[in-house]
Amino acid sequence: MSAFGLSDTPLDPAALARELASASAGACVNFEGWVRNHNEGKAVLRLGYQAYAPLALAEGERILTEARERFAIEGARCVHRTGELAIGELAVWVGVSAAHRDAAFAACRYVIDEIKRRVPIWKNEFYADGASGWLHPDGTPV
Amino acid sequence: MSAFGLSDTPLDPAALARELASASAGACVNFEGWVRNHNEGKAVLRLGYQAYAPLALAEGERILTEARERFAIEGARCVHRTGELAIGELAVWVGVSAAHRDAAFAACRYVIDEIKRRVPIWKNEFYADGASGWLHPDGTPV
Amino acid sequence: MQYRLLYFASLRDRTGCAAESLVSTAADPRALYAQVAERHGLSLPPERLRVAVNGEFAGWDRSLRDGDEVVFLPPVSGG
Amino acid sequence: MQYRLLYFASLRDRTGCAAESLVSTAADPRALYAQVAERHGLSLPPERLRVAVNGEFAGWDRSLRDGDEVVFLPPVSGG
Repeated sequence: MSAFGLSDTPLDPAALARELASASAGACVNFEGWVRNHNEGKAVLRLGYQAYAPLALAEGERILTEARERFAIEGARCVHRTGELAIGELAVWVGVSAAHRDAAFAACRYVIDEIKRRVPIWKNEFYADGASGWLHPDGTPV
Repeated sequence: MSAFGLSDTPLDPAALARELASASAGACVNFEGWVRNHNEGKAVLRLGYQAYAPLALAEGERILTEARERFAIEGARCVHRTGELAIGELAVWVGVSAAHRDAAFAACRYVIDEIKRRVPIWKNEFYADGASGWLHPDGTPV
Repeated sequence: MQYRLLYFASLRDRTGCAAESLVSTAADPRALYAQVAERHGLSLPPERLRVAVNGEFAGWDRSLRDGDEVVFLPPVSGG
Repeated sequence: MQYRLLYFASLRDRTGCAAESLVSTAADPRALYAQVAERHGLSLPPERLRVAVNGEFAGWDRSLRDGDEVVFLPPVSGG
């Protein structure tokens, strides 16, 4: 099974977490990215995500492989939403299981940081004032 | 509602996470401590947790209050199991929501570290060789 | 004075009870633990324990009052 | 040579299309982007973009072959 996935339908964190279950793991750290109703001082109504799917899947898989190589973890998974999302919806889920919590926290943080930095997915924010904008991570429009 | 709880019945992470839902939060980090089938090289069959409940509840609540004071978070919750647990069962759940992930990761880590350090809860491991032992965090028996 | 003592984890195993009432002349937890350790053959030195009185952490020199609930807490291991 | 170009995010908005086929003499992504930027009036400089060829990241000097799928990637913003 692929460790990284894209989904154009809502994510089910409980089902995703169950796939990490392991008798030898003592720690599981999950990161959930939720659609926030504000950004940089502007009211946000909803989000849209586009992905260049073949490359996003390959790069996401590479990141999860790196996490398994760098940290003493057992399992690592990530799924990212595409399409239109409402406020409060789950946009990205990362889960890492490990024997000990140090590795689980470090690997989970590594995965979400690298996903945001490297995977070809773009966020379009729709604002309360009618404007919208594709966001660069540094806040500048692109 | 109390932010810290003890439970002698199985925890439901999905229900616990829903209580953190917030339109202004963009990040949620969860830590789950699972019963591991080994410790310090010994095969573990099951665990038992005892708690000094009144003080555990007070100290757990203090830790979650500290987390809200020290980090820019929105919500923080923790529930710890008591009683007998099987391998793979969820022993402790920590959830933190925040506008941004830095604070969510840092606060979640703070909470589980302080819970393990300060809250009067004791773990008894039952080993495959028939022995059992109350554990000190440094691995020495107590 | 009469104290209510609760035992947890290895102290509960060693004393064989979860709670007991004890009449004692000990005026602080330090003196009380010395008596209890001798009575039950406890081997954990006080340096490895914490003290709670009436549900809150307390110092070893805290003045005890009649009816206090005193707990000697082994090193914790939750999580 | 003929290339298949895909556009995402602000580049898709600006070009008005998700994909197009383009006949071009450009031999590498650098030359191809210069042509595409002029054709569609794109303002993002190449320094802010990455390149992918046939579904993998590639350099701006990569030699292109007939039929290659070329994508100019705006700064990503997932998560």
